[in-house]
Amino acid sequence: MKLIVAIIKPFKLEEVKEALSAAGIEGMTVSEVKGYGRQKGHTEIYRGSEYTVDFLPKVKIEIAVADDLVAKVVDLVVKSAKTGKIGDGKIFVIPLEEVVRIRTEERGETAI
Amino acid sequence: MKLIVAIIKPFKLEEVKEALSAAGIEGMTVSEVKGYGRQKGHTEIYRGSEYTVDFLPKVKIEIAVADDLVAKVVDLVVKSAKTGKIGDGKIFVIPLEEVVRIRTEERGETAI
Amino acid sequence: MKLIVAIIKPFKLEEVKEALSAAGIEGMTVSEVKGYGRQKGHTEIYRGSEYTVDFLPKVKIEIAVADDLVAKVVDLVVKSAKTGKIGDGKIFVIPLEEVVRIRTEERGETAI
Amino acid sequence: MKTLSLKKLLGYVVLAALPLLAAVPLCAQSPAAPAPSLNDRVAALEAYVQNTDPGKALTGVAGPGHNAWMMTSAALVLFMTLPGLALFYGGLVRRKNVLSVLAQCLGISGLVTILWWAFGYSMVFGTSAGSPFIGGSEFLFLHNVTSAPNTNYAYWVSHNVFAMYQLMFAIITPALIVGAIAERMKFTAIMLFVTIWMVVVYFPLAHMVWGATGFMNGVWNPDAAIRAIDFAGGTVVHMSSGWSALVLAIILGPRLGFGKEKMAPHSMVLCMVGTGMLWAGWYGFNAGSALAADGIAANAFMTTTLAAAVAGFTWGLIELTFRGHASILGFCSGIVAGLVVITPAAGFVNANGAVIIGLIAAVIPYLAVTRLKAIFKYDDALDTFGVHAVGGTIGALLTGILATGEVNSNLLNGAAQKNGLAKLVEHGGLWLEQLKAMGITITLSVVATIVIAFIVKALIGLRPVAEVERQGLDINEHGEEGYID
Amino acid sequence: MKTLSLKKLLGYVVLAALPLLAAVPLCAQSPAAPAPSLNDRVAALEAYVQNTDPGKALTGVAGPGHNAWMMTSAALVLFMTLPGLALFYGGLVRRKNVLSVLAQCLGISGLVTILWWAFGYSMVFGTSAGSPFIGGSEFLFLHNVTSAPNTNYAYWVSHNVFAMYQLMFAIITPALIVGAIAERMKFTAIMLFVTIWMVVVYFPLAHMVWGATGFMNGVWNPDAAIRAIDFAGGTVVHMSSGWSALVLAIILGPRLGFGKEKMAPHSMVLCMVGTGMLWAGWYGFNAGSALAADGIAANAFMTTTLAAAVAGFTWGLIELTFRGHASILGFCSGIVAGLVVITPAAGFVNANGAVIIGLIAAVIPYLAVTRLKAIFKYDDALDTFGVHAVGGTIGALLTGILATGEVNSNLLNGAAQKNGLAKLVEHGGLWLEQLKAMGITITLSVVATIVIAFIVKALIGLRPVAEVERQGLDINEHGEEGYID
Amino acid sequence: MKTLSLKKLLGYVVLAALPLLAAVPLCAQSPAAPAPSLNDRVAALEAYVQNTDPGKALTGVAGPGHNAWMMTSAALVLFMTLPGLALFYGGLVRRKNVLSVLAQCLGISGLVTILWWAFGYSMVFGTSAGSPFIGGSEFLFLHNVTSAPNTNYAYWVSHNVFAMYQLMFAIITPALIVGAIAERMKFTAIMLFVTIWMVVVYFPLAHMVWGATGFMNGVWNPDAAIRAIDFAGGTVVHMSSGWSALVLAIILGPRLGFGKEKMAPHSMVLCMVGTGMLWAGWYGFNAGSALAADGIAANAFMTTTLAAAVAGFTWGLIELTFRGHASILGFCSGIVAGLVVITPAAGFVNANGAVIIGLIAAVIPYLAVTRLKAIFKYDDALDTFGVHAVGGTIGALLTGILATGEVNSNLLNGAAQKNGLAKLVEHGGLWLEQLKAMGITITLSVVATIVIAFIVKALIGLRPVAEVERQGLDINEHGEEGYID
Ligand SMILES: Nc1ncnc2c1ncn2[C@@H]1O[C@H](COP(=O)(O)OP(=O)(O)O)[C@@H](O)[C@H]1O
Ligand SMILES: Nc1ncnc2c1ncn2[C@@H]1O[C@H](COP(=O)(O)OP(=O)(O)O)[C@@H](O)[C@H]1O
Ligand SMILES: Nc1ncnc2c1ncn2[C@@H]1O[C@H](COP(=O)(O)OP(=O)(O)O)[C@@H](O)[C@H]1O
Repeated sequence: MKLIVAIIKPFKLEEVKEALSAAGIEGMTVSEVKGYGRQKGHTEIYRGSEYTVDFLPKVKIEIAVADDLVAKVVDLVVKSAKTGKIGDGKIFVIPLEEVVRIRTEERGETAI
Repeated sequence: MKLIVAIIKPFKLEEVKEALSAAGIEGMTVSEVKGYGRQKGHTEIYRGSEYTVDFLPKVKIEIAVADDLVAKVVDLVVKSAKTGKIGDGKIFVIPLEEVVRIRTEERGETAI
Repeated sequence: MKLIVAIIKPFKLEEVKEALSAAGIEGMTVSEVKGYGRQKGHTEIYRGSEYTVDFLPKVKIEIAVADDLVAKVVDLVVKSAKTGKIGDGKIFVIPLEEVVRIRTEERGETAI
Repeated sequence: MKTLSLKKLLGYVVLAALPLLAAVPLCAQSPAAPAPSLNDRVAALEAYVQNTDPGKALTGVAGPGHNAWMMTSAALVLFMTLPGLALFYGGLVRRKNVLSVLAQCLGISGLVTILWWAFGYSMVFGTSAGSPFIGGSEFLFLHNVTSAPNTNYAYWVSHNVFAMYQLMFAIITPALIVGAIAERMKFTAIMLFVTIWMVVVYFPLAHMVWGATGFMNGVWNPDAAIRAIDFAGGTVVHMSSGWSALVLAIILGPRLGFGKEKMAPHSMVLCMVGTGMLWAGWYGFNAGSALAADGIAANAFMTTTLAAAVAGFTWGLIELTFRGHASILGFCSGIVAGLVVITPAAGFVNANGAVIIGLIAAVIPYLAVTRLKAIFKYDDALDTFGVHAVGGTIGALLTGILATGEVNSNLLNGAAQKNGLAKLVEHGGLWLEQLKAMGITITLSVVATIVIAFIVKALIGLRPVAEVERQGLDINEHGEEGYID
Repeated sequence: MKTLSLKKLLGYVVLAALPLLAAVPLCAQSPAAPAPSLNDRVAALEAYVQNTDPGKALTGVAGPGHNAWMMTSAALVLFMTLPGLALFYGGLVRRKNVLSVLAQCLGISGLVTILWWAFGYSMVFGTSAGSPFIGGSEFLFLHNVTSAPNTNYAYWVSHNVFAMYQLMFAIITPALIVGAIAERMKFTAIMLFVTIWMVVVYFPLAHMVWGATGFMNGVWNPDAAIRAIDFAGGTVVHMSSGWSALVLAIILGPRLGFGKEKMAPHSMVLCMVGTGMLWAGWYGFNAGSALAADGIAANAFMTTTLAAAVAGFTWGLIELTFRGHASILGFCSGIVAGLVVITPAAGFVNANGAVIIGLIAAVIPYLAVTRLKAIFKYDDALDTFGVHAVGGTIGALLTGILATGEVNSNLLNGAAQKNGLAKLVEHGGLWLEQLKAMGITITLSVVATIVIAFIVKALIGLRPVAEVERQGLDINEHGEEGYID
Repeated sequence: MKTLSLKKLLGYVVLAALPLLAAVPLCAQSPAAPAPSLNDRVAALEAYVQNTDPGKALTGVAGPGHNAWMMTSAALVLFMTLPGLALFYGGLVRRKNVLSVLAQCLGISGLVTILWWAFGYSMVFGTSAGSPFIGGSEFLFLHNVTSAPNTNYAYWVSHNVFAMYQLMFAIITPALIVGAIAERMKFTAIMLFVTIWMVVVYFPLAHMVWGATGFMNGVWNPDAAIRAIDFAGGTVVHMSSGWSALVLAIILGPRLGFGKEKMAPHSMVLCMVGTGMLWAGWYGFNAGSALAADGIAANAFMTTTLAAAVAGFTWGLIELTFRGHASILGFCSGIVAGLVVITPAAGFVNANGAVIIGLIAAVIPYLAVTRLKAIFKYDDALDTFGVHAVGGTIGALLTGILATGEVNSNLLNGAAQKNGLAKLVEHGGLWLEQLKAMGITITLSVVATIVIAFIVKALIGLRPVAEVERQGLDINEHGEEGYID
């Protein structure tokens, strides 16, 4: 199993979610993060003082999937999250040794 | 070493924390996340427009542990986080190649 | 490739960011977390009732790097995040099997 | 007894309802009186300045200065509830329940206004029943409530303004109860409880204390059985709500996780904003209770300021001394406590009396919310009992001790002469009358609340299911979230 | 016609500007009139109390009670916009756009004040043009606007206070439009739109309805062509802004992602705070529109309270019945709707009229914002049309049906006698005049808005680029974030 | 000199304290004067309307209209601090320090009230010392401060209302200082600093400017050595606090990480809410300073509105032009700056004067907070110096240039005649007197602040330890968090 971690633009969340559930991916965990990268931020000036905001709001999606689904999910995320503009984000694939569903104590792929 | 990532119901945090520290697990990192899964969300209606909130508030707990503790910690989390109702959440176990304690620069299990 | 996850004190973020970009690390993802560990929290008293706040605000930094950069990045983070006082935080190194840049669909190290 | 005369009244209501719903003639300004002498006309003008009986001229006309102040005061008292109290309480609950508190304040303000319009005002300030316990039916549906003054209560204030001003008191009183039962009672149950409570507790009590024929209206009723005084509502507003709140909180039981989980206020900022609004609004509450922009209002303005400030600062000092730091909640609690305790006394005590009241208002409620609650372990969520019941009770008593005719001649003349209040004020003993009034207030509030609570419980139940309470009342009871990031 | 006389006026302005910028003599208190008889002097004092013509004495002097109330009212109406309306709207937008709403309210208040000072006030309340559609030039740059009353409008209120009071109405009206076009219009475009809109729509309309020589000022203009009545601005304020808002929203098109993405209010707490401020402030708006602290103000105070409370509670009840829970937004929407609908009627209807208005004010706007919008799919972001246009329109009509001379003798005497309004009030038919006034208001608002919108679009464009709208207007248009954790 | 007479006074206090704590006789309404003629009685009534000396009748009675306005004004000025200023400043600090700002405002309001009650009011408005620098001892513990007017200051306002109104000024002045030293000073140190500062700086200065025997009270003191004018507190309130704030900020040193870390406001929404409250409240501050609801108040109401709106809009325009976007903070800063600069002038200048002041109030403070601060690198955290000191200083000077007897006859008659102010107003030269007053104000503020700051530093230290400042003052100094998710 793998944990697919995607960093995307906030307003793309709905699209990605729909793409995934359309493909039968019924679970994911989402959090708000700030991203630093090539995409330039903006400047805020409060009276005298000026601040460049180089941490931009992004959304992080974590999806645990069975190995055979990895390619498909990565693909779906790329397609639905892409705008082609800088700052679209990244996808990370991390090995997952075990998954447990707390409610049922099921383990492994059935727990996903 | 492993990184144990648990997604649980917010109001279960205290219980899980106590269960763990009771068992001598002295460290963890917690964050607020939104979960999408089998558990149904609720609907919010603002004047004309209706929104189904399918991302539910969850708490994510990350715990780095030595290999021999994994089973025990997973067990403790399951016991203390379980309500038996849908939406109890998941536990993910991820391989951890290195841990460093910034303050002392210790590495490996002693750093946990 | 590895995913380096660092938990640091919030006011150290700027320093760490600068140290990293100075060293040519151009990307990272940051989130606010609460940390539980050796560092003692404070007590809040609201009229009659007393609460000990043992979850302290921390910042989590995630940095995907090529294998050969791991040592250097860990080192930079330790140096720039360290105060020597309890609660400085931890660094976790996690294996990363794949990285995709959504915008270009590049994969692997070039996507970082 | 009360409930009896109530039943009778409800009779009238039903009968009166339909015909009265037809538009009722009001009169904006009554014509000038038949050719009074120049001397009478000047005397009437002087009466306006001095807030006394116009006599032969300018009858049926409101006086601009007094009307202006009473409209301002009424707006200020509404502002105390919306958004003042709503924010003060809303900030003290957990994030997941903030909207439920706002909804309760909003719902109550609408509900009580409708009751007030239909029969509440008449039950309190009418006199046709000639009863010390209940008003009358002459003002049902605000019939006869025009812009001409009702000289039973104020020589120079429009009757309709007076009625709206008093409405604002009727709104905030049940809203105060919300503090004790926050985060765990069903919205519909609260609405039903308040409806019955207003009819059984507030309306009769307000008539007894402020009605022209009121049972314990020492200042204005020459035939008052109990010669008690309550300037702006220590008994009617704070004791009644506070004691009822305690009882209801106990019947409800504590919040899930009470004592175990962290239940810290989700926004001390909102709480402080609410406090500021309450303080400013309280000038309408206390100085407005003079029902004129006269010297009594002026004195009440001063005493209100002093008591609030002294109590707030003292509470902070106590915390600083015994806990090492003064908290926002401490300052805010002290300010509100000071305002509560000065309420019954505002127009009857002088500056130094107010400072003394301020000191006591910090010490005793402080002990009530920190020690008392800890000992008895009831879940008075936002300390309505500790601040309002305890504060109102102290205030009623202190008023009996510190009241002086020198700041308010009404304590020595007119009705006070006839019913003997004057003597009590001059030669002591007023505190005893106050005790009687307090006893009646507590008894009525406690007994009635127990009965009503069980009626509501039987009819629709008091608490939401555990899962709803866990997730928060906002999304489940109101279908909204307080904040969306 | 309007635009023509406007051009002429703009002529004056340019000519008048420079010389006038030099300090203009004002007169704080005019000297007492030449030795009037004792009887005249007493009559003048009585006139102060009754808010009638001072006659031979005390001319050119403001009356303390009335001045006090009007200053309070003016402050209250400003408070409605800053921060009241700003919070009400600001809470309803998404977090990324909260500041843009505040900026629009702040910008409008400054802009409109400058227009008002330069020529707006003169265009509305001047009479030198002797036109039913436009005021005059005598008050350009507030020249001649002193502390002495302008008896065309108020016997006992300082002219400069009257001018500032009316300014607050001129500020909130365009600010209401912001609600419909929230989250998607450029700041500069809004400023330009409002500038033209004030000159073309508001100033002429306000003169027609409230100007001493106004085209449809039934109560005060003996020669009014249309004998319509509008106590506090149903047509001038709510219909004009509401209908213009709808048109502008349609021309702008919906927000990106409208109907697809979640666009829930980011803070119902702010929205509720704003509602409380609006309600309290509205007393200045409605009771203040009596331009005195008299019986008419008193009646307006009562009707405003009843309508707001009844509408708020009813809206909540409708939701509870048909959706299972009463929401904060429901209560707040109802309260605002009640206040909007009572606005044109406040000083003309009695208590029961107000209750009826409150009921209707909940039902119809509720349908407008839930059904109507769903059917026609226009993006009236914060329901300015559904609440203000629909509410103002119902209000204007209901005023024609429920107005009664018993609460306001001005409907039967003076100008109302001459122009025949009195007859209409007594024997019915007023509603027809109201319909005419409504027709003119809607036509002017709709037509003018279309033209102005396209002018602005041609000149500087209406909408920001998609990326800006996506990221939010706050950081891109104002360089700030609403909240920083 | 000042400190000397202060020591003497502190002497009185100690002596006076105990006996005085016993309830002090107040008099709500003095009996009508011995049978005055009908003519006298009418004259007295006219005096009420015109806010002049009642003469032979109605003496010792407050006038409803004036009392109503002054109670409203006092409530408004309190509202400026709680919650107005607290929110304005609270929104501008970082999230971790928001409560510390609120606590400072709350603590100051309590502390200053107690000082005011004990001896502050007497030090400022007493006359028994017959000194131009200090008041007297006749009002210690508000002894003799009854509901009868103190005709030294206002013919028709209750003395106790006047005392409370002035208290609100005494509260907000030190609260303004908080802005410059935000996020880095110990709560106890601030309390100690303020206590001494009030006694050494504010009380003497306020007496000099507003006391009946004041050194530079040009309008009311026939023997004023300096014929300066300050309508609502340009010198007393804004210059004194602003200059002291700068000095204290420099002595404290900058916040940890100043210039390096991001220190952006954590909530521009709170800041804007505070601004709206400040604007509305400022009407009590400025129009209230007429101490009557008369024509001078009316004029001040107008000038306050114009200056605030013009300055806010201009500041926004400057940003739009030179930075590409108008920010919320820009609009808010401009509005506050406009209100500050018009403060000393409000009752002395006309509409056009106010517009000119509004323009200058935007330009110069804008440069002060953007350029000046950047050049000298002092950490005036929330720009108390840039806005209040700079603004108050410009205002005092502009008042000397733009004041005109046409809007305020007090500049030409009475005391102004005797001490020669009238001549200065008519033939110029007033600005020179203003310069003198400004010099004294700045000198006193700067010198005293240096001394007091070092005393406090020596006694208890000024700053918290670095770790506390890093984590934020809220959890460490007040044991609470501003917001809990
Ligand atoms: N090396 C990295 N490690 C972790 N997150 C990264 C890394 N590089 C980029 N990111 C995340 O991806 C987001 C987009 O990256 P950016 O370089 O701005 O655009 P792009 O991915 O289109 O080149 C960043 O805001 C950040 O959140
Ligand atoms: N495949 C997944 N990847 C990541 N997180 C998941 C996944 N499936 C579920 N979750 C997380 O677990 C939470 C609970 O899952 P859910 O299906 O609702 O209930 P249950 O775990 O009881 O079946 C979800 O809210 C989500 O946060
Ligand atoms: N076992 C762990 N797993 C995950 N996070 C941890 C663990 N132990 C500590 N942390 C994180 O590191 C932070 C610092 O740890 P702490 O023990 O307080 O200080 P130190 O790292 O200096 O010993 C904690 O607040 C927590 O966020």
